[in-house]
Amino acid sequence: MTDAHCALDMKGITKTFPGVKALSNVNFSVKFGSVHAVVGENGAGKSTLMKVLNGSYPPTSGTIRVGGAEVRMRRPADAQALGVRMVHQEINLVPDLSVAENVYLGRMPGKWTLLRRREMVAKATAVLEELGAAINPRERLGNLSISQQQLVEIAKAYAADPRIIVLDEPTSSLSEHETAALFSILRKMRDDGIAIVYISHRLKEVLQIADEVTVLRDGSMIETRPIQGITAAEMISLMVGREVNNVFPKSPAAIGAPVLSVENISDGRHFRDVSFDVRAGEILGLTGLVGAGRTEVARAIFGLSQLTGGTVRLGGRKTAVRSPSDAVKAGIAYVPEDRKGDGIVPAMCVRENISLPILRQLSRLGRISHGADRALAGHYVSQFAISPPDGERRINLLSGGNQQKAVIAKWLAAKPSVLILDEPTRGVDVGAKAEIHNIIGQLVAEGMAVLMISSELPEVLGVCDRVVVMRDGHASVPLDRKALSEERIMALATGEEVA
Amino acid sequence: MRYVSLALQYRVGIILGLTLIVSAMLVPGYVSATTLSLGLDRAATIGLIAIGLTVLLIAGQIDLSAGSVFALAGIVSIMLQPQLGILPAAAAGVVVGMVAGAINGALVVGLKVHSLVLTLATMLIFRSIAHWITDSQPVTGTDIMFSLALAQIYLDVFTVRSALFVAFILLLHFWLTRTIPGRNVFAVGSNAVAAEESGIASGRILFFGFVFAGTLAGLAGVLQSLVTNTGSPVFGSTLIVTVIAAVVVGGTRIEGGKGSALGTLGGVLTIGALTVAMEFQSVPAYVQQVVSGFILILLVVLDRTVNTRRKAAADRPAFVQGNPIKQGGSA
Amino acid sequence: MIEKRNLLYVAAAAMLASTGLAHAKTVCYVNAADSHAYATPANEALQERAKELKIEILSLSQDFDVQKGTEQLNTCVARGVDGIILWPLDPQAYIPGLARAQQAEIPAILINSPMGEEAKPFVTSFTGPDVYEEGEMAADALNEALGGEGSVVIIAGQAGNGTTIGRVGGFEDRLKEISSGIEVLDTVNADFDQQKALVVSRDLITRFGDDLDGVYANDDTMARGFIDAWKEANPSKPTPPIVGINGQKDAFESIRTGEMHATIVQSPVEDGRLAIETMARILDGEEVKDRLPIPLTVVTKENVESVEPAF
Amino acid sequence: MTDGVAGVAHMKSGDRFTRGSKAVEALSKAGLLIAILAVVLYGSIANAAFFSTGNFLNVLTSMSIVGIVVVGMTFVLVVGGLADLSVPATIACGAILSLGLQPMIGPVPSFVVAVALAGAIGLLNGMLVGYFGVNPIIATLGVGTIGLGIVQAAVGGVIVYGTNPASAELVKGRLFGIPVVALIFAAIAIVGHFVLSRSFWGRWTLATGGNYSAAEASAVPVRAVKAGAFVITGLAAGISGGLLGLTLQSARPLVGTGYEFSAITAVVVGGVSIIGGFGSVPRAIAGLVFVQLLTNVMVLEGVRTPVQGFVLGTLIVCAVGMDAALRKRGGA
Repeated sequence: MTDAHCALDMKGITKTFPGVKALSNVNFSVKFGSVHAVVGENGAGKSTLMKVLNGSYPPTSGTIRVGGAEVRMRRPADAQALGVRMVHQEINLVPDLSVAENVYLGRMPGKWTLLRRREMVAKATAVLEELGAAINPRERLGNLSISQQQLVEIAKAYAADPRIIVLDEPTSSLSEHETAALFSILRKMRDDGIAIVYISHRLKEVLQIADEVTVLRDGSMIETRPIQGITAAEMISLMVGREVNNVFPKSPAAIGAPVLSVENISDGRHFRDVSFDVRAGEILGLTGLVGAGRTEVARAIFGLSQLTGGTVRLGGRKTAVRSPSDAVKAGIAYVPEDRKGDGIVPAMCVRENISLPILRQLSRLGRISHGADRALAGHYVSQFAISPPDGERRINLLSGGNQQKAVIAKWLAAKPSVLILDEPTRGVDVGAKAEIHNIIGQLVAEGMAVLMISSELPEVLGVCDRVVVMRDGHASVPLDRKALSEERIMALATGEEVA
Repeated sequence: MRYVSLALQYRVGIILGLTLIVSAMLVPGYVSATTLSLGLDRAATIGLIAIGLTVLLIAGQIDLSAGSVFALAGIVSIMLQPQLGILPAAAAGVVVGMVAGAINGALVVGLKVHSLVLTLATMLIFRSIAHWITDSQPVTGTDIMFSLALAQIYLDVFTVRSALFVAFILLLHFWLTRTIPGRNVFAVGSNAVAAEESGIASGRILFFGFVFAGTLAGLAGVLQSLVTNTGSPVFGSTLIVTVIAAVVVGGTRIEGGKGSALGTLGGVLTIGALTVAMEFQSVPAYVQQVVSGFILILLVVLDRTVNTRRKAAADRPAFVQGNPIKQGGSA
Repeated sequence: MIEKRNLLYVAAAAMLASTGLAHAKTVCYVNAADSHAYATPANEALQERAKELKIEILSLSQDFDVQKGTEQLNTCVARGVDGIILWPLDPQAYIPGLARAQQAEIPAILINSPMGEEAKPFVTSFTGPDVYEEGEMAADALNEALGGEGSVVIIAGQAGNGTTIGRVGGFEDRLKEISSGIEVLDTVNADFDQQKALVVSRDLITRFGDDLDGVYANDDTMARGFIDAWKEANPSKPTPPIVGINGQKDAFESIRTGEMHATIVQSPVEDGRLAIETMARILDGEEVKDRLPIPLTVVTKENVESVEPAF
Repeated sequence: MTDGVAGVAHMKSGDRFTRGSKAVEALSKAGLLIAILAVVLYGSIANAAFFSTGNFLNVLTSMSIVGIVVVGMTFVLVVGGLADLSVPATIACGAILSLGLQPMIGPVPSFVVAVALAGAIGLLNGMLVGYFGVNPIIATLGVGTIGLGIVQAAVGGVIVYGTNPASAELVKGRLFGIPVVALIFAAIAIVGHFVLSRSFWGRWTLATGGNYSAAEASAVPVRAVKAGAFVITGLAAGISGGLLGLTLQSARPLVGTGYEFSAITAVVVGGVSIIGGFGSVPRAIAGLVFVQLLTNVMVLEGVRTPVQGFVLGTLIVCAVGMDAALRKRGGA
């Protein structure tokens, strides 16, 4: 590998925080004109490594070479000057500026601080067109949908003529359809000679797009290999340091009577005439493209938004759920999609998070019973093997998977008869994913009805008994898993028939 | 429906227009060049401070200390007159405002603390200094004739102050909409992290935002002191509430990211027009308070309604606004 | 209820303004504040007398904000009134506004507080008590009570306020003038506020203890605050001689019981009346003197029964 | 993505990490106590009058009125409501009505009505902030202006005097040598502390301030909780105003001026986060005690009023600066 081909060469990178060694002696290099995937469990150091590369965290020790020359990056601006661009997993744009201004954020064209708006809009139009995104560059960014915003984020990185582009879970809010479009863009960029660093939990995507793959574990680099000749199973075992055989355990449970039935529900905006029922002991999958209205259905059932039509029945009785407290009383629980945003109260400890929905039951005359509070947390910490097993620890000090377990525990404490899980395993590492699937399996075995929203088709097919596919705010009838394949679901989700 | 949302968007203009029309009909002597020029002169003090505060609010910050800076800068510009002469002393006063703004900015950016608390503290500090250096007595300038000249009305409409205010507001409008730093202020106020990661030095922008706000508060204070030939430690003690109200009535969002110079102009003029109209009718001060408080709340609630409506539109799935991806294969 | 009354108020004012303009003269009254123990009765007296004199009053309240007042003078000029009565809160700041009024040939007089020498050419007269003189009278009263020596504290009004400056300045200058042996231990600001006076008095009593021979408060409200603090700290001990200003009812009560030594009656009613009467004479084309004082009376136990309280 | 760092933290040297932040937390808690002790020590050495029962009772009485507001304001800051700037209006409402209604309905009902109306102003704030999503600064500023205007209009802009000296004596009196006002303050502080730290409402308040959407998705009635903090402050300020009116036996519309800033100062110096989600009543009261003792020492030492303001302002800067620095260290 000569320097000329080597876009990025990081040697002996170590990054310590007070009391923590986040990266130790990592070597990592990427060639121009290739896609290099980085995989690893949560907390393996991927994000830290990318922040070093992005200039957000100056490394404690080690050298970085970009295009052969040794560089020092202390701020994101330094990295950008070197042609390193980052596409974040969370959308990190300015909602109050226009699309064009976002695409050129931090480097708007102009002279003497005077903005050349027309030039900027023209250039942004060209870039967006090249990416195949039909977005008006004059539109206020905040008015776009999430997936459109994700495309603007990618356009922003692309418009900067980067030499190296880093994508952190770029497909997390894209549907399979849009993911495919993104991949064709990435291939084009690669062919233009750009070095692409691709971070993802979705190993299938990695196999599809990457030329090389680097596995990180516990802050150290485990291995870099060409993509040919590596399998998903091998990657997983490198990531977790052990073999994981059954990723999607499906424990059979006796299926009983319908617990939750919705009939022709609409919210007047995102979905219309949606009907399905979830039976005791059953996992009903709800899938479809992002924006098809899945999360909105869940939020409306849980009372976070209002229904404009249709009926919701619980155990056969018609129920009006106007707020989350109504939902809790009715026996519905909801584990939201955005864990950090909607799931946890970061400044509170695990115990306080778990007891939040049922505080009133734990209270007498307004006073929280300390003993009951502790007992509840202790119970779930041990049942779900939340690590570290300490209910008094602040929840944001836990790993993503353990946070998610605590969020699920929070809802089980409310003893619901229906559990709605919205993307329960997104952003969770492989080991924790299996544990979460195990927990769900136990719950249905005990007779709970589970409605699970997921975009990951192998997961949907592996875990769910029946599947509802949504498209454009409409839902299909529940389909039996045995009659489904990934191709069939995609066909229903996109409305395109498979050849 | 479209008219409703259009009306909501230009609500400041509509309220201003309504105020003017109703006042013109009910208040005798309201429509005249004198009223206009004097009303404008009155609005200028609030307006100059509002210009600085508009930038700060857009950047997501607030400055409660402006009233104290107003007093302090005025005092310095008067106290230094015997040593420096009137104009250099005035310049020194503006510099004091600038320095005060720099102190605010450095502390907010350096300590990373909420500007509400920080400027509450510096409000106390600057006010204390004003009392300290004057021994709590008003100080008098050397030349009353200069004050009288400064208060003259030119071209039948403008005083030096109101001309400066109008000029600055137009400059601000241009700066906020047509320059790169101006747009970056919006970026920082709307999403500071994104701005920072895009290479915008948000700390520097905030710092200069405070310096700018301090300078303008200083300028307003110096002009006030020159016009009245007095520097007083009690000047401007209730000013900031009116200024915040004017800026917010003008549609600038207090959480940052949204606002405009012309909106602020509208807000300042609305409050000015309303005050003059009510004073012309000798409406008791407490009734005036109720009216201005009510308008403030009304406009902010309207603003929330507009935003909720917009947000609802943004929540719409991609397909409603047209398929975002033209090409690309399916599974 | 309240809303309704205000609506009526506005409507009435509008009607008066539109119909009455032709006959009646309009006088702009820039007062210190709408709601204040002294200012409110003064305002009311002025308004009432104006009605009798068939003068319409355009009443603007500064709310103790000098800057607001300087701007309100502009409103008066713009409104094209026939005369201006100004309650100055600062010795200087209003001069440009008054000059503007003079340019527009609107006569202006001052009520209650004086302004500096430079303001003289711009005002026709100054009616009302002399706050400086009040300070002097208070000094005399306290000097007499203490027999010419002892240590006192001054509980002053708002720092920087014209009344405070006059009342404190007059007091201190007079003590020097008569070469009294009274020593001023400290001057603290309590902003004409009873609660603030109560708090600072507690600290003063703790701090000076038995060294405290007398108290001069810039008004009776603050004197009340001191008395309350004293009673808290020394329930059995009699209060030291306290001199206040304004002549409020409860101050009279305190003088009767011996809690207070003296107050200086300054009648807000006379203050307000004199101002509008003077303005009426000016509007009729009469010459008036440039200084028209209202009587000030020192009230002690001797004459407390024979003098009417101010308010 | 702090996730990664935190994850590693617990895998490798998690204990050291938390111990670090615990030490920081302890320091930030103890810091205030040390500061209070330092002031007491300095005061005792510098001024003979300082360390006496009489003086401490003075300080206690003086801080009680604002202290009651501090208890309410703590809820507003913790719930993420920034600040309640309508306090001067609610205090005036409490003071004026509790005196003004006495001739009509007697002292006790007047007090109750006054506090209830102050609570209603708080409710209006709460509705605007909690249910309409109006920025608290603007909402409370606007409502405060309107409220004060109406209160002024109601009494025609004059001063209201008390007509029932017995009620004044009761409030100004002492029980077991402790001023009654201080006892009322202590009772309110204890109730406030209990509600915030031990009751479900308090936990809800902390959760709403810590992460609004997560609390909402956890079936916490976030809007009501947010509104509730303003109602609590309204009630507290109403009580405070009523007591103030009874002590002074007179009430002006501007009687409450400055109390909002004093209360915010105390809460912030006590280390309660202005961003919400963190804080307690004892902390806020420790901040209040510190500020009051410092002011007391300064007055006893004859420090001039402007200098006092300067010191107080500098103190706030130091307090928030230190809080921010400690928090950064703590990695939270």
